[in-house]
Amino acid sequence: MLLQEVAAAGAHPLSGTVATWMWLLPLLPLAGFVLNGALALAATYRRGPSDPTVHADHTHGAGHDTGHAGTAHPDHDTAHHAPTRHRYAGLVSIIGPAVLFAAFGLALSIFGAMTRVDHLEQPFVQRYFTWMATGDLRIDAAFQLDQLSMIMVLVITGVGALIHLFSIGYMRDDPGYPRFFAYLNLFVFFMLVLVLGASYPVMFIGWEGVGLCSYLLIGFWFSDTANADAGKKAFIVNRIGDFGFLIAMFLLYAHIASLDFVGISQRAADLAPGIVTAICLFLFLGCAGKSAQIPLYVWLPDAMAGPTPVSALIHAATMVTAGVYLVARSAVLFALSPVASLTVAVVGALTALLAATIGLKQWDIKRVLAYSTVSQLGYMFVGVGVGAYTAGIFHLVTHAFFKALLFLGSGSVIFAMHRAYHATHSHADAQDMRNMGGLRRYLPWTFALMWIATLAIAGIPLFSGFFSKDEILAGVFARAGHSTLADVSWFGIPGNVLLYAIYGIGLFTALLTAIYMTRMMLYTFHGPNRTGETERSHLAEAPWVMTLPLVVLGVLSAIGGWLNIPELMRFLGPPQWLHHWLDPVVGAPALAVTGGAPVHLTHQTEYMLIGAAVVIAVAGILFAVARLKPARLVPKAQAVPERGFARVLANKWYVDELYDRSVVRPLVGGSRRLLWTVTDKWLIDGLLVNGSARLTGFFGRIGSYWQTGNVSTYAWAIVIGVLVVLGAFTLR
Amino acid sequence: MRFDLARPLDLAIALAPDLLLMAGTMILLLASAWGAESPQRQRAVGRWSIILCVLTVGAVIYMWWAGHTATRGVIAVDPFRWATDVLILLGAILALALSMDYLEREGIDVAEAHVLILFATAGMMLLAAARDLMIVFLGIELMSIAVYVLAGLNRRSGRAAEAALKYFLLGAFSTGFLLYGIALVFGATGSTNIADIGAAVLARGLATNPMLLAGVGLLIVGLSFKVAAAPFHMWTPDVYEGAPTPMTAFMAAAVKAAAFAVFLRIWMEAFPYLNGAWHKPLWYLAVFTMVVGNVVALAQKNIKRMLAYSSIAHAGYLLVAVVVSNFEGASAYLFYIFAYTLATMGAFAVVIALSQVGEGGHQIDDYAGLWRVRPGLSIAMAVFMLALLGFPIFGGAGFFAKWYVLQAALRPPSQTNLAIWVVLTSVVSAGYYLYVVMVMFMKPRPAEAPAPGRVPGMTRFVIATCAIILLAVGVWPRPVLRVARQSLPQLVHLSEDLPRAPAPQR
Amino acid sequence: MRDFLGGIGYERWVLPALLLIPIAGAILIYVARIGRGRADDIANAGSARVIALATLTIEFLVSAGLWWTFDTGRSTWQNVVMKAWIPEWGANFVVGIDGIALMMILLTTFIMPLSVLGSWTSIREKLPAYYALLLVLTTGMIGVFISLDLLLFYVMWEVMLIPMYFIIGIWGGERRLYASIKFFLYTMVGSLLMLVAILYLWVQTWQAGSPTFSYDALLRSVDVGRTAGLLLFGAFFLAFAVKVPMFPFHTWLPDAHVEAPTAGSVILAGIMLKMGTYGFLRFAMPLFPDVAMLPAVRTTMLALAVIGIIYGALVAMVQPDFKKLVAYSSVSHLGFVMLGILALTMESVQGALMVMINHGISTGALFFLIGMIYERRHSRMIDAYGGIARVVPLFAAMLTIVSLSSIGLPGTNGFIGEFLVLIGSFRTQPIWTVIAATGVIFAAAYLLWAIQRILFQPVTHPENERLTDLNAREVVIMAALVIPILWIGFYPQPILARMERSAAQFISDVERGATERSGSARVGN
Amino acid sequence: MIQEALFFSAVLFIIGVVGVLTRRNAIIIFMCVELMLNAVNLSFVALSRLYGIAGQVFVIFVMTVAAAEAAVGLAIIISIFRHHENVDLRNINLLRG
Repeated sequence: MLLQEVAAAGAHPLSGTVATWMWLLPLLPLAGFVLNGALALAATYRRGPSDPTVHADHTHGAGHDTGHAGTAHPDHDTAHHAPTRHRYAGLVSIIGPAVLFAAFGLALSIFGAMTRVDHLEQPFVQRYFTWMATGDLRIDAAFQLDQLSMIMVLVITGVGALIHLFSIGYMRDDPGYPRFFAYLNLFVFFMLVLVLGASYPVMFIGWEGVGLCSYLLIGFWFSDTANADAGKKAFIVNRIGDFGFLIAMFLLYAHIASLDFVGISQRAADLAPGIVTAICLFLFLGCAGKSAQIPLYVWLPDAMAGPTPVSALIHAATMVTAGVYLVARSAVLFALSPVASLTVAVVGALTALLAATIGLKQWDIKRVLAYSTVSQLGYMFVGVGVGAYTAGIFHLVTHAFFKALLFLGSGSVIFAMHRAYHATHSHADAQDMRNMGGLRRYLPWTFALMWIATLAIAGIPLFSGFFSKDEILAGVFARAGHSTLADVSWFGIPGNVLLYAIYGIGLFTALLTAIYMTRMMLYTFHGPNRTGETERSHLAEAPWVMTLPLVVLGVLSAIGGWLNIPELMRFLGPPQWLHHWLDPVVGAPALAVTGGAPVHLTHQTEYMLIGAAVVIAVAGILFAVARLKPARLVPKAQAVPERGFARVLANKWYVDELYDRSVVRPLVGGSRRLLWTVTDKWLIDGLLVNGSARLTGFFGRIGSYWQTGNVSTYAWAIVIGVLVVLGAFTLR
Repeated sequence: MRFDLARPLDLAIALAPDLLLMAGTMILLLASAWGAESPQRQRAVGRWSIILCVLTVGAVIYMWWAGHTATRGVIAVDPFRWATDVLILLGAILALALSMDYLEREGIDVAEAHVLILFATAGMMLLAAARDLMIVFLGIELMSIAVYVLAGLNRRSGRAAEAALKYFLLGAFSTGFLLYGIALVFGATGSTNIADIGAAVLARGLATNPMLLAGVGLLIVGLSFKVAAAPFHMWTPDVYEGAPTPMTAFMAAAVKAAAFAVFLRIWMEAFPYLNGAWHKPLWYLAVFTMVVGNVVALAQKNIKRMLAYSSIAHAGYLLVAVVVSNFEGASAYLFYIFAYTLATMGAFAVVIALSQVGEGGHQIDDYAGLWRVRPGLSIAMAVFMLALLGFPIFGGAGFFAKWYVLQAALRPPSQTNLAIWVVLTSVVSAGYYLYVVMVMFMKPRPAEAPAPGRVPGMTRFVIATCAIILLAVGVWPRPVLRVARQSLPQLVHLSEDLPRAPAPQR
Repeated sequence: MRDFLGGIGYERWVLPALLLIPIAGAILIYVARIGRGRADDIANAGSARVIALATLTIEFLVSAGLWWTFDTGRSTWQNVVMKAWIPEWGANFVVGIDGIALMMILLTTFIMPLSVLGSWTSIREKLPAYYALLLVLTTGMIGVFISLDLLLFYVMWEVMLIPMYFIIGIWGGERRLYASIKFFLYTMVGSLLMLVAILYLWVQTWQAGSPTFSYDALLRSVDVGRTAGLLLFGAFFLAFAVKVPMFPFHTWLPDAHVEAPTAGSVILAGIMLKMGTYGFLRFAMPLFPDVAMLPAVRTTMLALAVIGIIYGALVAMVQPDFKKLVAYSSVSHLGFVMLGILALTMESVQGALMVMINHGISTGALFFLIGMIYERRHSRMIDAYGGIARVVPLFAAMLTIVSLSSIGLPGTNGFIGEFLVLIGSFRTQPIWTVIAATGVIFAAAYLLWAIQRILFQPVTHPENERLTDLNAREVVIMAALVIPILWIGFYPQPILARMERSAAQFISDVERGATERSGSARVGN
Repeated sequence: MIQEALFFSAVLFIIGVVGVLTRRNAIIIFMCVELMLNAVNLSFVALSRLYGIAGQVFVIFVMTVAAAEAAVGLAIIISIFRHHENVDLRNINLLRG
């Protein structure tokens, strides 16, 4: 049954080509996980005694994998201690990245095959076996390859391979080295299953799988309570999102009895508007959980407790963008419900704004980048929310490049800082910008490449960020004038007013982005060095294995924009390549949103929009350069705590504390006091169960008390008995 | 063949097994009184008594097999009687076996104990055969007087004497009521023969005659005392605790069997047509007995008192069979008594095996951790406890016994609420039955607790046979069930000649 | 394989054999003990363990044959064996299986040998009695699943009680006396009421001419009118609700679990809790469909099930004792099963059956793991541990995998069951399903918080440094449980195919019965 | 005539019962029980005028049984006396609870 189905899909143009090997894409990282995992366990597992109870008290079980470096820094990733490399480090550092590069190579060849086929209308679906089939539910384990999933596969395997390369250097002396690569490979496997899944349940496997891997990787150094807590928080918040995803699936199944994308796109039209909106809103709840949007974004900043490559791969490039991919994949549904799309756009915009404001006042370099990621994700959701799916995906791709670069850059900075502090045994925070400053003299490569990324993210022309962010803003502006979204009203606010407001917020956030990115660059690389006299000599550029991926990413974030050059700038190269590439997948729904005809802006308005964006970007950078005086900064130890509005921002608008007091504490306290103690112990157990036992016991004691032992009592009992019996006769 | 009870020869043949037993008992009485008291004599008399009982059982089974019937007369000749006789003799044999060992261990070289047991058994067989209130009175008195003495057998212990006194005084007192009941019934119907009474009640429509109802009421009181039903039960715990344990076992098993046989026979033959007038009091009596028996048993710390209350509770369950008072009730009674006798006898046998000389060691907590020292005994005790609780398979026939009573109760006219009472009180009974099992199996054996002595031969035999039969019937109840279903009291069919009761002269 | 088994008349003798093999094993244990003197601790009563393991492995192999010979096409009972037991009352020894019973038997015979292996070193005194009780318990449990005669079912239902009562009572923890008597009385109250209900039904057949206890005859003939039906259904409901355990009747479970030895908790959670839901599937609802389908009755049961899910999860979150936490999580999981059964759609009933199987495996594995660390550290308190992932990595890996299966992560067996239950129930009971789905979040919360406090976080207690990792025996147990966790998660189709027809039969019985009996408009969603 | 006899025997019976309830001495109680029995004998004799000889036969039975009972009863009371020096029922309550 397995193989005939694969062969049957003969009709598709891609069926003969290398695309038929697409199941190998996820299988390679899975193999990597199994191998690395085996190596990790083989190194640390020592078989216990046959009779553990007798053996319990007097043997010494010393596991190798001490899980954490010697110096007990609470929440910073101090990568290494005495440079003892893990026994299998060499083998693992070959398997890990090799598996990824192989997958990337396969992806490229499949991409090549896809481009050779001229117009690919139908997605290439391979069914392997029936996963679940009961009643009229039938879910197959099937993969679907189309233009959208191809782009995602390329990003995942490409950026993933680079990050694996980077991790070889970054995690070199960590005792959990094979375990790290095992989890990283497992993550890539689940991410590929997510993007290649042909139906929502198969996608859900990937969806929760990546949640699991982010849990394992955030809490990688689990001997610190903070890291373990961050991991748990991430998983549970993701799980809340998954709850939404599940409900959406149930709604879909209840109303159109099919869960695979092909089936849904055919039958989506006959769904009632209310149902479609409900489905889309629940789907978006899932996205909010996974891609850290309001209100479920709180886990991403804490996720920085994981090693930096993890932050780069999972919490910047791939996993967090799964939400955007989900909305793009369900474009058919979102196009049918303008209200839901508007909600996505509004939440995206608000998240972007909120995260940007918090980003202004963060001192930990990774937290700045984390909030910047949340903010950029907000942008992508604005893009896919308003129906500009291509723009959203485009920003996703470019963001993957420059955000990965920024994170890896900050990784090499932290690596250098930690090496310096380690040399002088100081316990200063290797991630706090106040301890850095003037690093451009010591880390020239990282300095230059991070400036490229900063310019890209700020939206300076010709860099990738400019093209993708501008496309989103232009998309919003265009749809404000003429689209189904504009006509509908969202909680009383008419659509077009809302869209213009979103455009305004988008611009202002772009300004904030430019400011806090420049602020980060200034405090880290410019001005006097604050690391400390003795440590300064130890600051040096990271080894080439870490800097090479930076260079590649630098190039990509510079020329990333080339992917989808706007009409206006035809002179730069083939215009709208990504737009035409994604047209078969998201073209129809995009048109549906803009009322049948593709929206187009007059040249004047386009120039005006581009002009505004450029002005904003440049103004932001100049404002930061003018206002911020890196020279006046002092190392973290002597830093004075902020006051007023700055403190509110530094404490993340106290959102974590709000959640804790309003949800977590009442839930835990309530269930301990109210549910367990009161209902379980007193009410059911105490009152009913033991109560009835004590009652019968009490009556028993009364009975035995009346058994006085003297004959006359007994005689009286008999006489009373006689009277009762005779009495019973008379009154019948 | 059909006995015409008017002719003395036929009557004698009809009473053959009873006469055989009584004759044998007389001989044994002389034998035991002849020589000096000694343990060997006591054991010899004991052995002979058992042989006599076995012979009687043989005679009963022969009469049963022959399928004799009889005309209306003083005694009944029907399978119900033979079945009850077998049960009573089973109880007697087990009691004799237990008492042989017990008397030897306690140093009471009273051979007459066995003779008294035989006398009591004779009385009970008479009761089982009784079809005339006069014979009922005779049987009860013969049985009771023998058992009064048995209760006080151990001259050295004050408690035994007290038990005997209480049993005697209250026994005589209740016999007074029973007798007065018989007199009133005689007064109302003009005859003491159960069948005639029944016919008279029907013929002359005496259902609402106050004198008859008062008589029936007093009859219920008299029999309830013997059966230890609730308001009249207060003597049971004291007498059971005071009396020597084998005698207690005999009282709990055989006495109850005989008393209920009479209860059933009277109510099925004499008073079926009182359109349920007696139904209500018996119903309340049954429920009150079950509740008092089970609930007070929870508070008991002495194993013999606990088993006493447990026997009261079982009297309650049997009363349910009486309340139902149809053929199902009779067969349910037979099966129930069979299982109950085995379980109670077995339980008391274990109590004997575990108690020290001089009636010591009867506190349930003395059995703590017994399983670790005496696994065989504790498993047997667990089986008996679960049988009394009515647990399937592990409790063996006990389950089917209670099941049969429940089934009889639920038959139309169904007494569903009575069935619910049986079930709820059974749950309460789990409280004390399982306490014994828990103490034995789950509590640690205290270091200083004395290891119980070797279990004498006969007691070990009694425990083993009771447990094995119980478990066997529990898995394969068909043979006993078939016997119970077929041996029904042969009721006088109204087609027979009507009584010649003389019209009352003014 | 199928024709080989057919050749040796496998259908005729397999079910009685499954009942008798454990009994033979128990007898063999005591026969081997004759003349071996009094002391029966590990040193010289080791043979009892070996005999028990051998017997139960044979039992598993014999029952494994059922997997192939089971004909998914037929909806009637298979492997039926009938012998007269008490003809006077119309009670016969009738045994047979359908899809549901098949899977339950396989679960039982699969878990029992593992539980013997699990208590290899933890049970140190009175070994012959312990293993004999385990074997008798197996007979009782399998008897419940295969009996098609109500009297036989009731007898087996009660027989199952005594061995577990002794196992908890003798080899249990400190408060074992209280826990065992509570467990016994709780179940006994329910089952005795069921006894009266069965008898009432029996009397109906007696009046209608031929008294019988046979399940099929009762299925067709039971028509007792509304009020009597309500009372009878109430009796059955109480008996099974105590066993499930549904919300208000669950307080025996945490005590019984905490105090039972490892194997006891595994069997209690793995198999005995399924008796309750099996009872609903087999007896309570098909016999009284019109009562079960009454809107008021159905809503109350749904409410109790969903409360059970949320209540179980929330209270599990705050438990200091890891075993109690897993016990309350069982209440939550079984709530899902009840939701699945009551929703009466094909997917939800199949899902309920899957959750019954998966819960058996994953919770069984959890209890094994707790038993393993308890053997080493003699403490069940979560705070007594911390950071042991570094010291015992394989144990940590196993605990993580099993917890994920218990949370219901896709790719593990837990997800299959919960997903099918929720997607199936959504079609008929959307509101209840959404509330129940929040249970999925709490499940993640309480289990992850627990394993975090045990595995991760810094090592605070010095004793934890000296913990030893799993030995060969323990690895075998965990492997035997982790493989089905991944296998069912990856490819559940063969199991679903086998249960398909029985689930359909159950739904049609209940719905058809409800419409016929009540005569009113079509009852249902 | 019958009514008066029955009424008289009922009175006697009640006197016997009251005697048993109120008195303390074992022998006195036993005598009251005997009184009850004789009351019933009286009613039997009265009734035999109505239903013929059966009643009187019954009285003979009752008397013999009462005699046997008396013998045994007094023996028991003597054994109690040996243990307690008196037969006052108030302090015979070793067995209770």
